Amino acid sequence: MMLVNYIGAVLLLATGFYVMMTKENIIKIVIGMGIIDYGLNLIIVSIGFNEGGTAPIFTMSELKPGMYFVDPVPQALTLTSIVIGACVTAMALTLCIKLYEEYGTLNSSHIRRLRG
Amino acid sequence: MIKKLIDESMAKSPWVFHINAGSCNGCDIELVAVLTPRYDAERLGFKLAGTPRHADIVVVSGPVTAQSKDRVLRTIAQVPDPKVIVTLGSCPCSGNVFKGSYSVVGPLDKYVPVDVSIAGCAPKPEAIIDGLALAAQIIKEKREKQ
Amino acid sequence: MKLLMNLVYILIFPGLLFSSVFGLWLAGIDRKILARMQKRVGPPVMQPTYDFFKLMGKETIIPDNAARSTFLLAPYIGLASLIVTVLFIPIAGIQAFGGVADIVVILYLLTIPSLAIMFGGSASGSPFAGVGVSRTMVAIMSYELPLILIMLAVGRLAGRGFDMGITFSLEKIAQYQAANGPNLFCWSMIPAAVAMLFVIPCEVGAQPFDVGEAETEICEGPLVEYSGTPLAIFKLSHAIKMFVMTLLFTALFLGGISTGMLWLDVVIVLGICAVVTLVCMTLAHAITARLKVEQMFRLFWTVIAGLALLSLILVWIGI
Amino acid sequence: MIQHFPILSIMVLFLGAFLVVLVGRSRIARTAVVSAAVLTSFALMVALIKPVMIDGQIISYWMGNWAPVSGYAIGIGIEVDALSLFFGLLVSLAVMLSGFYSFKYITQDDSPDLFFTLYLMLAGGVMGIVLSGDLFNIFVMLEVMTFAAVALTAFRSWNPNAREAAFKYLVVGSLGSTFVLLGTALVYGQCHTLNLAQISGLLSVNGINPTMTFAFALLFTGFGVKAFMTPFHPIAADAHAAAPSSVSVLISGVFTKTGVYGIIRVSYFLFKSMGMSSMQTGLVFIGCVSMFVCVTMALNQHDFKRLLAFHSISQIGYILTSLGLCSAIGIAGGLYHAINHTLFKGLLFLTAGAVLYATGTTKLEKLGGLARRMPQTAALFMVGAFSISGIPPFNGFVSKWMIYQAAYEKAAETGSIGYAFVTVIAVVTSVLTLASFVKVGQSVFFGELPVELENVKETPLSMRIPMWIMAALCLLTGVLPGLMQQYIINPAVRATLDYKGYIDAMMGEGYAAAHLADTVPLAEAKYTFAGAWDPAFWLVLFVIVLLGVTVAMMIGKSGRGAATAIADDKHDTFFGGEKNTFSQVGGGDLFWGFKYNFRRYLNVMGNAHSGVVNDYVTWGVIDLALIIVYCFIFM
Repeated sequence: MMLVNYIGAVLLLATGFYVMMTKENIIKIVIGMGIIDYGLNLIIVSIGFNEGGTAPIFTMSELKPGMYFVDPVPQALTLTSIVIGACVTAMALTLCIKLYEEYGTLNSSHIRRLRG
Repeated sequence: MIKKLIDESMAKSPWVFHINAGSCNGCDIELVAVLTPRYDAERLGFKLAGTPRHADIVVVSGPVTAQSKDRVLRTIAQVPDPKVIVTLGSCPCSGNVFKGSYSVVGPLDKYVPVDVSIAGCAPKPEAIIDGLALAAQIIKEKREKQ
Repeated sequence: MKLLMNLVYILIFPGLLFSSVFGLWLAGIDRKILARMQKRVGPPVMQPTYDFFKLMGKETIIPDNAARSTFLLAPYIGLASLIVTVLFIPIAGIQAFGGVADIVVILYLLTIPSLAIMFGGSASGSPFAGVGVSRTMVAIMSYELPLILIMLAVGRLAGRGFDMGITFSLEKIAQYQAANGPNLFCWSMIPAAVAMLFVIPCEVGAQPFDVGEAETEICEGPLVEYSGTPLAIFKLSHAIKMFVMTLLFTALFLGGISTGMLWLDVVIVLGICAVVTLVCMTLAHAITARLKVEQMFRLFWTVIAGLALLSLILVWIGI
Repeated sequence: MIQHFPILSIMVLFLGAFLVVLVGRSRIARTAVVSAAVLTSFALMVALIKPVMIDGQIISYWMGNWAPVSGYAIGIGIEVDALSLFFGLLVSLAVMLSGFYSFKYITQDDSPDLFFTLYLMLAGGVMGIVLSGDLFNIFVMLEVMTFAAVALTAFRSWNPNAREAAFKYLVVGSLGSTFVLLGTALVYGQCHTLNLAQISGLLSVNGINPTMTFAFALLFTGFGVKAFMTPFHPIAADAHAAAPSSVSVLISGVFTKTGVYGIIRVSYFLFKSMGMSSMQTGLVFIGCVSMFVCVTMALNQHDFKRLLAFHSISQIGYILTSLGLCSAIGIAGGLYHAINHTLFKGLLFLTAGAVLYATGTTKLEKLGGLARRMPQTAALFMVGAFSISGIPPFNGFVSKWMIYQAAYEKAAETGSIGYAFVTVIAVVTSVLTLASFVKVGQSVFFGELPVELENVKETPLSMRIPMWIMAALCLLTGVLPGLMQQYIINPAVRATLDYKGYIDAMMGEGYAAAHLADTVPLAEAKYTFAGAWDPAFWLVLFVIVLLGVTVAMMIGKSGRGAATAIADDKHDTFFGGEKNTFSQVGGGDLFWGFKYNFRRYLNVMGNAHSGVVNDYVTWGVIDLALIIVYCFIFM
């Protein structure tokens, strides 16, 4: 069950890296960055998941050894990571628009004034 | 004491900067010959300097041509005091066979005071050494007068 | 008393006065013997001294597009750092400021005179000086690689004699040589010594490695606009540099010679300095022409660095 | 009371960031808010020197008072030991000086209020990283910092390169953040905690399994991206050159230090992998490659700030190398170099900013002779250049010398000649560094003044004061290495090598003893110098000799040959007799003899820095793959 999640996450990561390495359209590069984020989020959520666990809503005094629930921390991490991912995408797209205005192209092999 | 040392050294270490003001190269070759093992002017401390800033003696050869006049004068001006100006060969002191040519504006002493003139076309190396030794004495006198 | 002693060290022996006099004398015999090799009479041995005093009496011209303070200050800084270097190198067991000497310190102190020439020349605003600065810097890049390899090899050889395994201290190197005989008589040190003989003229800026101050090509490079006292100091620095470099050679490879009499030891060290000058500067000057700058760089990073590296490897495997 | 200082010094920066948006329209309010924020932050850090550095106290603080329950950390911890404080001091000092510089400098741009918001966000993010005791918190702060840095890189809308640089920076930077997050997730999966102290304890109990090796490689590479270690250096060069200079100071002096800090924490503290000789070799190798590649790239540059950017990474290479040596003197040298790098590189970037402010360009070909118009800036540049090239008595010399000695001692200790070559590479890099600063000096500050720059004026006083402070610190840290070591460096070195106190302070007394019982210490936190070096003594000696020489020379002068500079034929530059025409030798024309011999290498490297963002990502991924493979083979 969880294996599928991990395999999926690794596939997503690999796809993301592949897109970032090979696609010349900078919008596609941003999409690649997004895909990597999704893969990461999937991994983190899967790490915290316990099959059959209950929702982790307790006060300190109700906690007893042997209780079986889903780890809440990775979910919090995922939320943070999603927010950050959204910010990255927004910022990258802003820069893409500005780059398009300036260079008139979205092709990364033409946006290379800074080299050598 | 240091002043005396400096004054004494003035005559012993004259560095020469050579300017070709349209010469036929005859005198230039003779000047170089002076530094060869046979005549060896270095035993008197002579040395060819690479730039007028280091020089004490400016040796000018050739009738001063219209093209070269400004350059010669500017280079002479750039030599730090005390300095001695020596003309090498007949051209810079009289114009020699080029006198009256449309392109010759010499002789040199129309523009700057010349201290030593070594005549001859071209002068013998012995004469050049003699002239330079004289120039070295003059530079010492100039320093003492200063 | 100690203060007085230190002042004597700084100003008289082996500091300012002694190194100036001996450096000028070294430059004088260099010129004299060069002349004799070319069958000339040659200038008197005092000639560099005359040159120095003559330049002191000349006018100092500052070009109007020079950066004044750098232009005037550079020569003094270069000379001062050379004198400080002399104080750190042991001469026949006399080390003015022992314990402070360290080959890395000396390596860096030795670049300061060249830096002074470069920044001074660069501040003069002349394009000839610009080319000269570029070439002087390439010369520094060239010799620095072999020099550090040589120093590491010597440091390893001497350090193995003590329990640290390595040493960077010239004092320790001198002690090691006093105990075990000069390093030059150790097989593994011979390539390094040969490499050092090439490094010396390059550091000093003598033929065939005088690319930076080639007077026939670029009008003495960085020195082109200097005249009067600053030029005199540069000429003096040049002479002292010959002394410092040969002294460094002596300290690294021929130290620890002891006859029991201090004055004799000093004379022997100075004699060695003169011989080293003869071999690596006068002889080289007489028989070679100036190398092109890229040839020089290639020579130093291949052949000479190779020699020094050979020495380091030999020391490392313990021969 | 004192345990609130770290969190306050972070929060005051963030608070300032939000306040600036509200009141930043007015210049006075803006200046007041920003000064207050950076000064408070710095003061709080300085106040911690006594308890942490000298008394050896370790400050731990649980956010919202969520103390550990039955040996498990649940809250977010802030923890300050000597190492964290060391970096915190560095950060707050650079932020303060560069902030003061910005007040005037940024008036050339529009919307300075937004600039300071981002500036304080960047500063707060960096402070958050170095003071945090929580792995995920570090990641969040890393992102805050990266975004602020990217936005600041793109801030100069009139700079045509700014947006391109920012985009590349964002792409490659987020790659690094991805690595860190993935590593964090894997560590969490193994240890079920995010607290650094507890992870360190649990990892040494559980041992390193393949997942953890993988996580180590990811975290290492992720922090390596933040330190711009070699395959990631092109983006650093782009970003530094495009960002405003005061931001370049932060990116090079502060931002990269978080990467160094992260690498120290990961490899010394969390995974304790530095004890393995293979890991040492790996880090030293990376450091040497960074050092050499970047310095040769710098020699080829035509832009002042881009050149400085490459040097910045070259100096990071020194720091990584010396950290990789894993001996006490090596770490001491590395940390010392970290301070020095912040100071001299900050100074150099600020002088570059001053040149840009005064002339409007940083292209080496268009500048020249500025020393006559901006004498103070030229003097400051020379201090920075001498410091970075390690000319005594400035600070670069002390740290470089410690690094040489550390590398060579390591060679003697391990009997491997390879470490001797590390010393050689370090020395050669130092010379090449000197060369490229001679090039900058010749092309920007000396030589001839172009006609267009005749009317250039010296920068305003408010910009010069921070530069003079940095220059003074460059000299002070160079002249007083003894004091620096005693109060700043040695506590940090001890904290790096002996982390048990850190774990105990966080997790309660006895936790470290229980978990780290059988851990061998990495190295002994003691070191001696092979030689002796007393810069203050040397300086005094130098001054005496200089005075002596000057006096001796003055005697002979006796009033004649007065030094004069007038514009006439006599005082014109010698030009073979011709009238002086403008002919500046500089920029790319210098060091032909070197470039000719290295032409193939330089061509290859020039083409490799292709400027295509895909290439840089590919390099990054390949580098990650190599590090993973290396870790799996040798760890």
